[in-house]
Amino acid sequence: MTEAVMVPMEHGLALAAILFSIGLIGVMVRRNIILILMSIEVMLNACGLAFIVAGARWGAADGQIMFMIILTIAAAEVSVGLGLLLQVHRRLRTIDIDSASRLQG
Amino acid sequence: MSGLQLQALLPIITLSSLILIQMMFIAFARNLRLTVSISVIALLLTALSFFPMVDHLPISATPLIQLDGFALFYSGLVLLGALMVTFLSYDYLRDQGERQDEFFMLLLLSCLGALILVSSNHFASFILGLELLGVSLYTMMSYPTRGLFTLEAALKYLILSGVSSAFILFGAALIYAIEGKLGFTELAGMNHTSAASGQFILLMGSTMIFAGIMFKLSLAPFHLWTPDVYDGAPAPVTAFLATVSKGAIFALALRLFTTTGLIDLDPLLRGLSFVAMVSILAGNLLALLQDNVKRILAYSSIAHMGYLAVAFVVAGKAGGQIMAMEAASYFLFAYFLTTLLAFSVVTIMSIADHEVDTTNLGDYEGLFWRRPALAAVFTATLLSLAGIPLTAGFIGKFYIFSIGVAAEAWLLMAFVVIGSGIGIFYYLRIIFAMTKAPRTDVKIEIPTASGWVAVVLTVSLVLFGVYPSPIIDLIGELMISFG
Amino acid sequence: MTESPLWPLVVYFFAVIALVLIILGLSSLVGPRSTMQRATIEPFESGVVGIGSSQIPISVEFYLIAMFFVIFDLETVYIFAWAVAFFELGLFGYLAISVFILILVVALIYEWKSGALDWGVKKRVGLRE
Amino acid sequence: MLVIALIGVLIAGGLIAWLSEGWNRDWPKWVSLVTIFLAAILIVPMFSLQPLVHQPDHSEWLLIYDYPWIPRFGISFLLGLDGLSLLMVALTVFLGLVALISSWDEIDKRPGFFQFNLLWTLAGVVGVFVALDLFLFFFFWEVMLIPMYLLIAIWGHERRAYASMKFFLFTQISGLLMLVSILALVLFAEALTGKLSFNYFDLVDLPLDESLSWWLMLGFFIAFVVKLPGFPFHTWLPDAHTQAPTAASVLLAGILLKTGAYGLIRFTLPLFPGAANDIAHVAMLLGAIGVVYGAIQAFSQDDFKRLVAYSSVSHMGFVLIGIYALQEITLQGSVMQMVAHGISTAALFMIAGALQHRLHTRDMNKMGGLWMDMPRMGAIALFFIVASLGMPGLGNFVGEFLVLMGAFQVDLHIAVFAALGLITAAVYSLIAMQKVFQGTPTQGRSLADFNSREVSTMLLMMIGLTLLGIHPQPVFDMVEPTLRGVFTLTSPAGTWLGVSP
Repeated sequence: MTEAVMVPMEHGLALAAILFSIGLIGVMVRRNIILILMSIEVMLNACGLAFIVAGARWGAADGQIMFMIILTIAAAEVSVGLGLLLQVHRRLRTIDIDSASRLQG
Repeated sequence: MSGLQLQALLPIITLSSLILIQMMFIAFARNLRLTVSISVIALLLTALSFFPMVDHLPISATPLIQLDGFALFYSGLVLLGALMVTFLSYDYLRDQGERQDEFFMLLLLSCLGALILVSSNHFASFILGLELLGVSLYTMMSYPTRGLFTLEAALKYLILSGVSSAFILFGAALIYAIEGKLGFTELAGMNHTSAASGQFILLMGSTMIFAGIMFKLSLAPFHLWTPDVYDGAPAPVTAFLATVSKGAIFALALRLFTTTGLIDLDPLLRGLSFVAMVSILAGNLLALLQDNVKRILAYSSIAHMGYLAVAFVVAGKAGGQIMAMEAASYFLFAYFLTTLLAFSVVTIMSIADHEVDTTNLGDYEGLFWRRPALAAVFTATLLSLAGIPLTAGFIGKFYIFSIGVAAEAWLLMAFVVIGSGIGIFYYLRIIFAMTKAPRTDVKIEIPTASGWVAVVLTVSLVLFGVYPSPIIDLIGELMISFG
Repeated sequence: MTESPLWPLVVYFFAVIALVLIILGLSSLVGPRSTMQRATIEPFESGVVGIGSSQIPISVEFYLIAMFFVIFDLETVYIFAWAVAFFELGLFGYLAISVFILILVVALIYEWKSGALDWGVKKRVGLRE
Repeated sequence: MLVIALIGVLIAGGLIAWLSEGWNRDWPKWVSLVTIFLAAILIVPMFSLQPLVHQPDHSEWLLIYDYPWIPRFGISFLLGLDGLSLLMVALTVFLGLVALISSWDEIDKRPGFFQFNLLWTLAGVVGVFVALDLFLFFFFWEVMLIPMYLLIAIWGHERRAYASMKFFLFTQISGLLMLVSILALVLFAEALTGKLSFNYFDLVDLPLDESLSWWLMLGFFIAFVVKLPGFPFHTWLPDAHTQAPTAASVLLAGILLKTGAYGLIRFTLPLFPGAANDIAHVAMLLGAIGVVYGAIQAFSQDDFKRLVAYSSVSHMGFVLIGIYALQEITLQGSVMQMVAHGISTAALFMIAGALQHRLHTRDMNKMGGLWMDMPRMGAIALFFIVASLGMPGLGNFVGEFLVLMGAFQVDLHIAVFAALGLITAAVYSLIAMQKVFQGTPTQGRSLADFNSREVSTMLLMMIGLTLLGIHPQPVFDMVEPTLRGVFTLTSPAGTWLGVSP
């Protein structure tokens, strides 16, 4: 394909950055653990997007490979997170992170 | 894939296959003793599997793994830490009810992650190792059925380390976008790209990676999670987190920043020395306010990471690199011994208690009269943390001082001196608490495995504090074949 | 191609953060402070008083199944990637993927044995009552 | 091997004493008694050693051992013994004996661990007095603190937590400053000579840049003056002395303070002669202030131990003046003052400890008329009090006299100012004597007088002081070579006369 129809890389990266920041803010402001996990998912996928964009620029497969790795990581994170969540739910009957924070810093 | 490269992968292969075997044993013949002995065998075999390749270092097996003296040294540390933690957690979990076996499997898994991390030479292996380490680590944290705190600690750590991994990944993506490479060695000398935009994105990327790593090392602006997690997690897991996990990540950070020349980015270096100062100050000052031994240890570990960051800064300065690496390696070695010992004492104290670990300063009052040996060991540990002679910690502190003075980083040195001064205060508080009159005279049982761990660690702590030359020479030899 | 101007990225990045901060700040500033009353927290059912909780407890097994699904469909992702490049990878690739599958099989056996797959009966490892 | 054997004996003795507690609670003190006697036996042959004339570069030394320790940093296990070190080591062991005797019946909890700390403190101090490798010196410098800290923290009196913490913090932080200067010195020396070495002989009097050597010197100076203790940094001392158990006070006052003075003579002056000359006046002024300030403080104390503590601030002020007057007689005088003050203050602390042991108070207003109950103790106390106020014919007098005599030639005002200290000393000492032993005795009080064990120790010290007073020449001859070396380094113009009163 030719230069003309290509989206410049910066725009892709910018999109990824926006997604990333949204995820980050979600992690920071959300109180519900499930939503926090989802925001982390968003952040990780933003990274994946960034990798794919970058890979497209270099026309190399590395980007996609990293994306697969990221998918795996995200899956692992989230499944462990859900497991812990279930435990918390069993013990506290809530998934509000504040009520799950009794340790005083 | 040549035989040599296969040889380089041998430790990883050994460990993972033994993990599978252990898994099968757990599935079909669940028996705690058996599981633990398999873990020990696995760790020992892995350690052995390093020896064949000692003569032909450095080997780069696949672009992902780079085995050199540096990696070898830190792998040794990781295995040591994992072994000690295995013994500790055996005593800790033994009478915690059924089905504790998986814990040891997870321990091996995160040890595998750490091994990958210390020898990784590519962002892919970096991320994989990091996650393998992290995911199994917070599973370990939440594993024992001890109150709620463990769960909260695990959740906090999961969320924060998830975020920091995301940061690292995004940074890596940005760097990849500019450079088109992911291997550390190919990235070497990269920050000479022409375009200003490239420079900017590059700087942003490396800053994000930097931030992520600071998170994991709990350096000062990003240290908030540390005390909660240290306090909440069961003592052996805290020991693992404090030593193996941090050590591996530090090793990787050192390799990453030095080989890719990221360290030469001036803003990064300045940020780093800032981080070092803040961590030293914050760690020591906040520790003063605590009445909880685990939290004190948490803050003191923040301060120690600050001292390590000094080595980092010096590594960035011209010429100082090899010396700084040597210093960092010895300091980390001493830190491993000391921290493991400290947490083994905490573990021994906590075994009797089933709900939460015994970590209040009050519980340690009169230890000198109840269990003189244990108290003496703990005193040695604290003195080593404070960097007093006769202990390995002193030599580590001495190393930091010498590189700092050699690099003429006077401001940093001032912070180190002040920090150490404050540090003495709270370490002595614990020692003094132990010399008070005992509140109870409940007998403290010292289980065999942990007892032996404590003995071995104490002996080496004093030995390498008085006669450090063997380790120094070893490090010197290994560092030669770096990169 | 890299030479295309940089400012869009910068502007986007900071614009996003600024925007979100503004939205949050404004909403917290000018947003209505609802005084807490008995009816405040109830869902609005056009006057009808809601009965029961909207959160029906979902059986834990669903979560587990979801996790297993996530994990195993990732396996297929890898296998797919391998299958695409089957001929390039050749024997070594074949060995690699079979090791990969072997590991997952072992994991599956483990889960089976430790009762992660059986429905209802709570003799599972991970989840203690 | 003598010196190494000496340190080894003390360390081993400490461990044995600790272990022996397990079998019998009375063994530890016997063990450490035996240990100290062995140490004393090891010291005797040292007095007959001849200088190593066959080694030209250190000909004034009696013994030199050099073993590699951490070659990576050019650190070696370098021990050296010369007249000064020998004198100090002998004093250390002697006062160790005194400390042991003074605490003979006092310690009831964990006697083994107590003796362990006692002996290890001695070992650390001996190490400080003989170490010639700067790293090794710092090593011992820190090592001697920990057991002392434990002595105060575990067996101290009511405010021991505060006192021990203060003691440790002061000495530690100043020690860290010294470590930084040591490292800086070594690294700059490497830049000059191209040889990384902590060896004393490689570092003496290097042609360093003026301001640099000034800063490095400051690091050492502060560390040593804190220990001495010099005027602004003395605040740890009264608390530590007062709260410490008798044995620890004896060791603190008797020898730990001397390590500071020793460090000044052995390291600060020879390593940075130029800078030492620059700071000389300030140091002398600090010393004079210390003399007067300590005296005045002592004057206003009710606590007997605290009084003695402040009096030693005052007396060590003379040492500081003497060292920095940089005259041959003042150097001699301060060494003499170190020894004499060590003995007299140790004795006074022993008496204070005995009083507290019998009366369970240190408040002098609660005492009085004790001469009636305890004539022997009274007489002995009188002797040591007049000794410490500088009675002619006793060691302290010789020291202070020489110091002042030299100081007059250097700086009249400071010398006169310091001389005031002598008068105040007389006042507070006699007032203390009066408060404690004269006056009307409280009725119905039966107190055990000094028993033979204590009396014999006291007699030993009295003889020592008297000898120092009437025939000090042997001591002068002993330390003369060392001091001459220092003198020639610091004031190349001056001519060394030697002292013969």
